[in-house]
Amino acid sequence: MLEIQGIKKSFGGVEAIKGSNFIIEKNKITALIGPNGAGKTTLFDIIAGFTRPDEGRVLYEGEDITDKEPHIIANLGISRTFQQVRLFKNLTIGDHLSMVENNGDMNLIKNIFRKKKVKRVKQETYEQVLEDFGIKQTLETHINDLSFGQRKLLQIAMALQKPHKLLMLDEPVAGVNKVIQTEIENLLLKLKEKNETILLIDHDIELVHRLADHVIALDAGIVICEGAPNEVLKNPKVLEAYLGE
Amino acid sequence: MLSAYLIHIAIIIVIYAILAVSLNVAVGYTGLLNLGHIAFFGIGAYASAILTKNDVPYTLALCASGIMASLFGWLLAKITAKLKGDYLALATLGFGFVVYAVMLNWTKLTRGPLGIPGIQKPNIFGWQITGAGSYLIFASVIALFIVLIIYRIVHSRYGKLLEAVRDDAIGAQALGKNIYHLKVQSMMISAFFAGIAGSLYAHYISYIDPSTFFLSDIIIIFTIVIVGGLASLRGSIIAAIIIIALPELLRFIDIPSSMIGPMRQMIYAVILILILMFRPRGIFGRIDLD
Amino acid sequence: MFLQLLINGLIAGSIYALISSGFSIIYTTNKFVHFAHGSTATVAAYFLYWTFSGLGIPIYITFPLTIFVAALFGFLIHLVIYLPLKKRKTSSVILLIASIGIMIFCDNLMQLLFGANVKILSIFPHGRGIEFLGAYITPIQIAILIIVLILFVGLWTFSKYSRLGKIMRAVADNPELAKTTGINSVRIQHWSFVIGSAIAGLAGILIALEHNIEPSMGTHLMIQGFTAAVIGGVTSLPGSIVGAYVLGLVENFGIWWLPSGYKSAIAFVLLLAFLLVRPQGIFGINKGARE
Amino acid sequence: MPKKLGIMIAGLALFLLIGGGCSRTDAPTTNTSGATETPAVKDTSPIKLGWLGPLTGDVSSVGTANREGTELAVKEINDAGGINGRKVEVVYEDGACDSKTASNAGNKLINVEKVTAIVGGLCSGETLANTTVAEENKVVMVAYGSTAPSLTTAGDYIFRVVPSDSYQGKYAANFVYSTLGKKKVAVLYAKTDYTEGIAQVFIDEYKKLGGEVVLTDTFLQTDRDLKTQLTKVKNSEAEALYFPTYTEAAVVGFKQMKELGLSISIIGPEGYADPKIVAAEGTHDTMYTAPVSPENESFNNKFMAATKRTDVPIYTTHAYDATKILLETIKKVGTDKEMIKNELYNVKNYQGVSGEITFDKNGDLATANYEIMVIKNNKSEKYSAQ
Repeated sequence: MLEIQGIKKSFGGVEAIKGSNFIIEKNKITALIGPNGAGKTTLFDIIAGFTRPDEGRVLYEGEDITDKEPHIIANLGISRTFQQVRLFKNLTIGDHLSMVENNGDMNLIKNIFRKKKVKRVKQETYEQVLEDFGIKQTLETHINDLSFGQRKLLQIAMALQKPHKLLMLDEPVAGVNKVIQTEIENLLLKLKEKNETILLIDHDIELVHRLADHVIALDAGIVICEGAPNEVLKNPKVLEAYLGE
Repeated sequence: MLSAYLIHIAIIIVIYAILAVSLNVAVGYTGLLNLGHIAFFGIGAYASAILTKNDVPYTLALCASGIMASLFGWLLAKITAKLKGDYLALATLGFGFVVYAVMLNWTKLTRGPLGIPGIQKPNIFGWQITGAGSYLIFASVIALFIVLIIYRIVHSRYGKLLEAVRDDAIGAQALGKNIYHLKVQSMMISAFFAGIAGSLYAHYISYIDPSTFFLSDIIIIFTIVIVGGLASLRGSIIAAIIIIALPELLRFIDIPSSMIGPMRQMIYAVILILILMFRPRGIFGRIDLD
Repeated sequence: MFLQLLINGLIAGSIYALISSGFSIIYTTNKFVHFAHGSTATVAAYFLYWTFSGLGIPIYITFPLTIFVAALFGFLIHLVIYLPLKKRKTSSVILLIASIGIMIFCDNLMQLLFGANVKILSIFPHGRGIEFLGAYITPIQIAILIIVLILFVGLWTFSKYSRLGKIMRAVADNPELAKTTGINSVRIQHWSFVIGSAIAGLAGILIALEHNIEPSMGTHLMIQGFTAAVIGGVTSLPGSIVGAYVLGLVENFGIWWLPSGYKSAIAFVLLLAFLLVRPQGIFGINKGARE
Repeated sequence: MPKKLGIMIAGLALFLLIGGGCSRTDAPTTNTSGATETPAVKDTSPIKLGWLGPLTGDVSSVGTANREGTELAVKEINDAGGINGRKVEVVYEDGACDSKTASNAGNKLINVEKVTAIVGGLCSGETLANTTVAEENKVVMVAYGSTAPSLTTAGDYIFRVVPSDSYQGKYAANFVYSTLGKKKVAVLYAKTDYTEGIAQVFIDEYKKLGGEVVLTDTFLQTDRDLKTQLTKVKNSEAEALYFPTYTEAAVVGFKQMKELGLSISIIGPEGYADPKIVAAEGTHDTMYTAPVSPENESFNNKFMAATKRTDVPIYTTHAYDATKILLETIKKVGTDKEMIKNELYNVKNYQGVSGEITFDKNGDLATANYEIMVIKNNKSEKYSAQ
């Protein structure tokens, strides 16, 4: 599904990624683990097109998407979330959910002469989404009035709601309380059953253990070991890189 | 009687209301801090004046002034696409001055400082507009029409996208929205209506010269938008009434008239600073200028 | 003629440097565009005119007094208007708009108090310039060149070696970090306004001697001064002075070919070009001005 | 209809009402204010005149003095019992030498104050901004300083007591080419309505005479550093420089000419009569064209006595004359606007303080003779060909 070939990226002399190569299989959950500053989020940004790599290629379903604009990559079916939640602080939940679909909102002329704002049938589907994700808020509530946990849930809901083939989650459970954490885990488990292709970044070893089909351990962008979760998590090099013995 | 003078002030208010509402599309809804909006006003005025001078029918000149202004809007949006915050503000301010310098120096087209006198009154679909009263009706109808269009744009799905670009451009991109496309379109819409306002102004005053489209006017439009409140059309209209009418009272108090000019500007400055300090969201605003 | 153009360019550059250096000190420490900096020079010039021509106080008292008043003026603006705004975490754009408001207020206040016409300071007798290989330069212009050079060296050593200078650079690079190390960044920002405005006071005096005094002089020079700071690199003090000379020379050599009416347009085309191609300027470091 | 949109529609509709309500009456208000037509009933309400000129901005130093010129004229007439026993009242409005402010001010004079006639504007932009409003409401405007050629065909109700630039530019060109015998000249002018018009006329006439304009350059009225433009002049082989500009730029320009050691002869338009320029550094041997104006001295003393000024800025005499002519016309034909207009066209050889005034069919000065003044040690005196 997704192939990373020889990606290198340095910021002002500091080599964040020293050439990483790995493959993400379809219908599998792959977890990227590694200490802080291992280049995980930078890799995410490179795949999603927000950052240009110095060298290397990103192939998506065989097509080279390295130099494509972020919105083109997003429309190709790569749906991502951000480490710090990025939502639109003056808009409502309803706005966010309707924005996710390509409902012709980009066409200026059509929008001037469109009759109703949100069709009835859309209203139900969004309310259903809120139920599935356990966000007990109405569609009209503003983002500012949501708790941190609810924002995390909404961000994942939007990523899912968006027509996608690959889901990229950047530390989905970081900073949320236990209740929300278990909710998110159940969600991810449900996705696992539906054979969603997910690329996941997280520090929570148990979560990775329970969820991931395949784990890639990174240090400064280089893959130090790859394989099934229990193998990788016991590998001495990984422990050393993680715990810094 | 007094109403003739009130009509004159009302026409100026209507024109500045269109300017403020159109600026709000770029600043309030899309977060593009454009300090060069006055340039579009000037381009529209000059385009309409020059065209009608070469006996192009008025209705055509009116549309052409909007289109010319939005072409420059496209140009400004393209060259400042990568800039943010106060760098964008200052690049647009620079753009405003460059347009002013061209208006002043391209004497073959704009007659430079001599300005363009004797711009005739509009004649639209056979309705020859002469007096100030009928001009007020004409300007108000156009203003109503513009406000309606902008109202529909900003309250549609498309409008929500503009606001998404304002709140978090990167987040909008991640949802697959082409934010450059949106920014350019927003600037073009804003410039188009500013051009129309320019044409309305030129045909009302019947004489324009570069000095009318310079720094002091940038501040007035900005004061209106900020006092009215960002992302609030109602705010811009009502603030236009307050900000334009207020200093006119100065004319009736008998302070020496050499003091009126500077006093008027000082009032704008004081209102602007007080609003920024104590009510940055303005009267009806609901969002903060980040 | 080339020499005369070079001298014209250097003099113009020095005058812009007087404005851009003060502006750059304030910008690097406070991270917003203090557009009213030009008005500080205007207020200083009028204060000098009022004390010297009005009250007849001799110059060796009025010159330092004007610089002190300008520094106080800058300090008060920061205390009364900018600080409350900063406390509410407003964005730099709001501060920019507030500074434009202050600029409009000061220029019009001067026009109200002193009238709109040009005031001429006849402190030193104007004579024909001293001839120097076919080009002419007057004593005042030489004085301006020398003062700006001293200023350049002074600023450079100040920011590199003096304690306050180093702290200021630290606050400039990372205000939050500076706070954690116990530096009272508000006090430092006050100092930046005092020093920056003092230089504006000096600028007001010299410009009043060279170009006479009128209400809008600050605004016009501020536009050029800001362009110079952007070209040289707003985030670097010496850069802002070099940028001023680049602007002065390009303007004067530019209108050798272009009709001179475009002189101010040259400044803006340069401003636009640098903002787009290299917003951090010649010396500055890229401070996320872009996307 | 959502609530918010409703409010907006109501707000703008309000304007429609005002417009609609008043459009019926926007036909030009023919009835004059105050004064009833019937001479039988002795009407003592004051006659209202309007005055328009720059009281703020770059040219306000000249504007404020011109206003005092008008005040002096009105005081003299009121002291002499006013017009048929009616006192004259003048409403002064600031045009700031900028078309937007001037149009607001003119509109207030015509529509609110309902003035019978207007003395003004000074800058051409001020007058041009009000020509259409004045024509519509049949309000006579007598400009005392707008010399832009485009005013000639601005309308029947537009008069001026200053010659169009076309005369002055031609006169200056002839003087430089034939009297001074300079065959190569440079023209450096400020980008303003007054100076650009006169520079163009000078250039065309000078070329027609066979002279060579080696350099034409400009600067903004707000520029204070003309050194490089002057260096260009020095570098060209020009034997003389025609330098039309307003006071502020002139003062700095002359200082820099002295600094650059520019030694060729300098000629300028009547704007140089401004005492601020005459007293400026580096103006020695500078010549300028000035309309012939007899018995200046007596008016100057009268003016300086009345206003405690030490100088008589440019156009003050013209403002005085414009006011005097208007008031004398009203004395003859009363306050009917149409009759005032027609009567003004009959003004012949009026011996004004600013010179002899005869209006041609366009409301311009029919005759305009000039003389050359030269500044010697900061004093203006008549030029005599040594």
